[in-house]
Amino acid sequence: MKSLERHLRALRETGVKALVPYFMAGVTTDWVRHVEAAIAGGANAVEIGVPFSDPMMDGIVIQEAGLRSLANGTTLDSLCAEVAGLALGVPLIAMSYYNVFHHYGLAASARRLADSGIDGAIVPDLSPEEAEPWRDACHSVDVATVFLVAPSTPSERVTRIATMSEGFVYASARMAVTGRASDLGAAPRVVAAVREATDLPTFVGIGITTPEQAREAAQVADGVIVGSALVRTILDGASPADTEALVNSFRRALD
Amino acid sequence: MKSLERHLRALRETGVKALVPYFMAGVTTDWVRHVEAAIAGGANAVEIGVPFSDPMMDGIVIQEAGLRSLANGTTLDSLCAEVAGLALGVPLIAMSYYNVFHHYGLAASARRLADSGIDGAIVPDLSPEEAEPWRDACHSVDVATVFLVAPSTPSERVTRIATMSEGFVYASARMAVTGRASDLGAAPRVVAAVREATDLPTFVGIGITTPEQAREAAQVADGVIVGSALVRTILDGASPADTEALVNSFRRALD
Amino acid sequence: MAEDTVYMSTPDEFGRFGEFGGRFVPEALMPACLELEDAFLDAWSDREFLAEYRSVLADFAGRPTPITPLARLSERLGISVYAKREDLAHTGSHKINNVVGQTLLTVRMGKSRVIAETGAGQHGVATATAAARLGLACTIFMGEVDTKRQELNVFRMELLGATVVPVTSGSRTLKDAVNEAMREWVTCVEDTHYCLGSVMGPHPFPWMVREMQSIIGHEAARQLRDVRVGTPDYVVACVGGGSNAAGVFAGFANSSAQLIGVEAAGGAAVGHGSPGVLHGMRSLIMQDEFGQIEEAHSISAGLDYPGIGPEHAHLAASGRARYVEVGDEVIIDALRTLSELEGIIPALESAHAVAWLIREAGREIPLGSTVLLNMSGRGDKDVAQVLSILRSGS
Amino acid sequence: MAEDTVYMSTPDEFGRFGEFGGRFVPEALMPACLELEDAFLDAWSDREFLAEYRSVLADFAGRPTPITPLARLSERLGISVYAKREDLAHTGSHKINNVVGQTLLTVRMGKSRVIAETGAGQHGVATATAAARLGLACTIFMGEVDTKRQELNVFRMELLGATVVPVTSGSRTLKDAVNEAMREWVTCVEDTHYCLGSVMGPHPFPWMVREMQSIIGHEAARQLRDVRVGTPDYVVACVGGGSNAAGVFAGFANSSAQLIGVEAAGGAAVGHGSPGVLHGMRSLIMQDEFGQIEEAHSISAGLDYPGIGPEHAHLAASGRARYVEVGDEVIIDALRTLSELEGIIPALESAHAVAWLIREAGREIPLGSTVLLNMSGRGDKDVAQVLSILRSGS
Ligand SMILES: Cc1ncc(COP(=O)(O)O)c(C=O)c1O
Ligand SMILES: Cc1ncc(COP(=O)(O)O)c(C=O)c1O
Repeated sequence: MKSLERHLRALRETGVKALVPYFMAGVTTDWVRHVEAAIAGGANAVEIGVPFSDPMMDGIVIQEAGLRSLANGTTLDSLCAEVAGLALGVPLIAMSYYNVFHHYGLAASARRLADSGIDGAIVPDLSPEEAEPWRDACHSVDVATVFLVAPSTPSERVTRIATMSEGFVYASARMAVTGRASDLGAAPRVVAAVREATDLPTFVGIGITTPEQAREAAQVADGVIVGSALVRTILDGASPADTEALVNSFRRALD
Repeated sequence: MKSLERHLRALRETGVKALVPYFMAGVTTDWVRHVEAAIAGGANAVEIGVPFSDPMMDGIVIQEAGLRSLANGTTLDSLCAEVAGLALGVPLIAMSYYNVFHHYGLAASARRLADSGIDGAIVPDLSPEEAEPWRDACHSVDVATVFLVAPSTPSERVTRIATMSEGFVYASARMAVTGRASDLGAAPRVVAAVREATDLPTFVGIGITTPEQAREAAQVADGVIVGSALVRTILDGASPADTEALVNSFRRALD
Repeated sequence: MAEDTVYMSTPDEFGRFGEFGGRFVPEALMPACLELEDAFLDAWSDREFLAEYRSVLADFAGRPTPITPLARLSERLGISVYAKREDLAHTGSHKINNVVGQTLLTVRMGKSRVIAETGAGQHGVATATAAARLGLACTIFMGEVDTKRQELNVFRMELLGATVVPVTSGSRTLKDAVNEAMREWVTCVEDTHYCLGSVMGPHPFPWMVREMQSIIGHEAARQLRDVRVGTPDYVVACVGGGSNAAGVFAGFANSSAQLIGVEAAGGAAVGHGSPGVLHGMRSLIMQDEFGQIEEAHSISAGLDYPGIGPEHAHLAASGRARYVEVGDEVIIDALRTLSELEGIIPALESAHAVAWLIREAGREIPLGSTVLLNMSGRGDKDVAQVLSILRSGS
Repeated sequence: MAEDTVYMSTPDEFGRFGEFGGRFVPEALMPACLELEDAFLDAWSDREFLAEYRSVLADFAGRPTPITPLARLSERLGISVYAKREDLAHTGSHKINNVVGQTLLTVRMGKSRVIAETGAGQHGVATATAAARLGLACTIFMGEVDTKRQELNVFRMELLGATVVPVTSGSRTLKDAVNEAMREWVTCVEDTHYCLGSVMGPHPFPWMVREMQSIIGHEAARQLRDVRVGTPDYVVACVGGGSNAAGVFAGFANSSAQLIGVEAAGGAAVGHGSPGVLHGMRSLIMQDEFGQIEEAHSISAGLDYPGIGPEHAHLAASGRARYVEVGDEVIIDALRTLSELEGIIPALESAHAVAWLIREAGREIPLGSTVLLNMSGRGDKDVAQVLSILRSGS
């Protein structure tokens, strides 16, 4: 069992619903302050976006953040260097597209993540069928490979994915790319399907925009992932204090 | 023998080279004054353009004159009415395209021309092959049907055309539509070919622009036709007096 | 319509179809017309020439063009419509059939240059294309109005190495382009062939062009037999000068099919014309009470012509073919209907034939009828014009 | 190159061609890819489906397209060049072959809508066309830059009833249109098929599209046999994603012909790329030192793509095919040369293949060689762009 999984299982056992905010690395010079602020606001883990030029699974908010980050010169090395020194006390999960790691080298990428204190990776364009080399690379360095289940995933496949996923299972609330939405979508159904297949912690993401939605999602799942809603405010100039307050409003909704 | 032919043969016998200016009927309100002026200046016959919307054999000068004339409301009837009353003392030859007569009716057109004192007609798009109905219509009213010979006409055909033509043979100086030119073109050759076939008076036209050219042409032919050079000055605002002077300059060159 | 009349055979020695046709050109051009007649007669009975003509049509121009059953349009209209796909021929219309033949003839006559008039630009593009292939010099006359509404085709001709001369006389459309081409021809007839683009002009053009286009109808008749449709109840084609119509009619002239030529209301020589002489032929012409030629007005540059080929005038007079008209206002709708239902954007010209079908299915055309529609060309050349009409919100 | 290797056969169960290919898509799309694979396998072995596919290609799309001997170009270059005329296919390029198949498959899968990316607009027009014919709803994603340089094609898609969405992310060209189409597909995969336009993307697209384009090569091989040319020394095609090249190569993969793919210098995935993962496939991709995808830059919208289909990456790695590049600066000249010598205005994409022939005849290509040139599309869509380049006096 990977450290990430141990950590998240332990959290679940305390009865706390996991709040996992997403930040695009390098989007602003003080992006790390936002990560810290989110933790201060009550985040239980943080997803760190590694920018990619062609983010097929992202909506316009995260696309824009990624482009800004690239324009700022962010690379896998640079962002790893920035997080490496921190003692944040919660797990970090990298989120990027496969080509970034593929190009850097799978083993080298996995080691780089691990060395920087990153505990897991979400690679939305890496299907379970293609994931073996990456999982192998991650395995030896204790980086968890998190897979997504989509509303379209048929049940045999849910079982397979749930079995392969490490740390947690990412349950997509809807058939959509990242972005903001006004309801919970298919989350309850997807979570239920995952639960039938595994007792791994299951977090809902894609479109969780308001604390109210987060509360509803947490009624069925073990945690929520909040991305575009936070990234949008940072793009609009939010300070770390703003981020802390916003994350905290989600925290209060979950507790 | 048509009156026109008798007249032109008689003229030749006096040793005078025929000068035949062309005027577009109706191009100005005083166009008839230009005809009279031309006669005063020494014209031996006058060609009268009957305007047609699609003058396939005319260059831009006569096209423009024709359009102006049509815009002024000129019709076959109106121009015939204008010339009918005059006693000009020289033959008049109508020049138009076949559709004008075809539409008016062949017999009616021929009679209308004759009644107005017009002695002949040049219809450049009426080939000898198609001319019988028109010649028939003209015959009974003593209107001569003048045919053209072109530089491209082969010799057997020259013979046929020369034999069919009445009044005179129109020898095209060049392969071109009406307009201005700087030399005599193929005129000597064309005239020589016509002369082999007939002793009908033979006039050179198409591109005769200057008195000097007219003089050269008259060295081989029995007369010259001057069109665009005169029409151009009228379009540019020449008075009847100007026309008289210009025609007279040709006259002097011929004598 | 006598039982034993043979329709669409050879014209008489003067090039007449009944009382229409003939040869009304300046003497300067008569020798060229006579030479052309001889050359055509000779070539058209020369197996080698015919074999080359057919092989260029097949290997270069993409013949045979298919017959497409228009399933969704047929369902919508309650009649069975088959389209003969001249839009798939190289350069985008039936015009290529004719110019392939005429340019081969040009070489055979020892001439090194062609000139042509063009309306929609399709004949100009086709001529420039066939000329390029044979290394012939090429000049195209095009009404200035048409150079603007068919800009794309002007570009194409230029890329093909042709010189495009905008014609500024008269109505600045097709009729004037013919005048200007004729004027030019007078000056260069020695080394230049006038590659006329429709079944019009002086003999032998109306006959020769019809012969060169008759491959449309002969192919279509065979193709309809092959798919067991047999003889259609109607054969429908748009008519500008009338070459695509003559070409498709030729395959059905002596069958039971009703032949329908669709004119643009603003250029309806049969509908609004009377016998006259223009551009070297005696035919039906739109003219005023004084015999001045009227300016045609059509949304489609290729139908913007006040005359019609003499053989059509004769087919109309004899009752063998019927000529109908549709107005500009229904053309865009017809074009969109065909595009959206069948995935075929027709030329504005061809859309006239479609519009007539849409209007008359279940009226003049009994439900259940079988119709062969000649899709004379594709609409690529027209889409900019159509979109600007749609956007200006008509 | 082992003697007994069979080239261009079926990929492995993961959709891999050697070390390239596979399926790298969001989980939301995986079921659709699997369903598509099943549906394709099933359809492609169903005689009735194949018969319908072939009959639509024949009756609607105008297949077979001819092979044209390019006499004057051949003479100029000292090699024998034959063009496979995909420019004569309905909508003006080879793209129709693929969309006819995929739209029939869409109906078979019970879906009612298609989406597609497009670069030059040819695939968008083809998709809109095939969708219209079957009454499928259709949305096309097109980079904003391309909507401008290919305005004519935007108009055409709109007339065909499609919705065109200009894509403003990234370089605003083909790559970004694919991203956007993928993003859209995630939201509507239930009732919508993503009609990918080249031999790229996740399995089964590269294989399926190649199969649907292989008719080009099989026809050409038969046609060259029929005219006794036999196997050409070279088979040359331009490469964007690689579908026209894959299609024509398929007819000669196991022959002695040398296969040459011509990339745009500014979009040369083989020339300047390295293994990477983009748009659902592992292939050769142009990328920077950090694995960020580079923006391609080509005069031709259809080649403005930083990747290449995985099977081509494999053909390059195995040495069976060779990939070369030509720069923007020679394309206009090549287009003009072909237009003026042969009367065929090629698409800017296809002009790349012509440019390579012009450059290499008598150098890499020995004089006297026989060459099959895939004329992937016609240049009508490009002439406005070309003329504005020529007029701005470069
Ligand atoms: C596509 C198309 N159809 C029809 C015509 C009309 O010509 P015709 O009546 O000679 O077929 C044209 C003329 O430009 C054309 O381009
Ligand atoms: C005419 C033409 N040729 C080639 C291409 C490139 O695509 P592919 O490499 O898939 O054939 C395109 C793409 O738009 C095209 O329109």
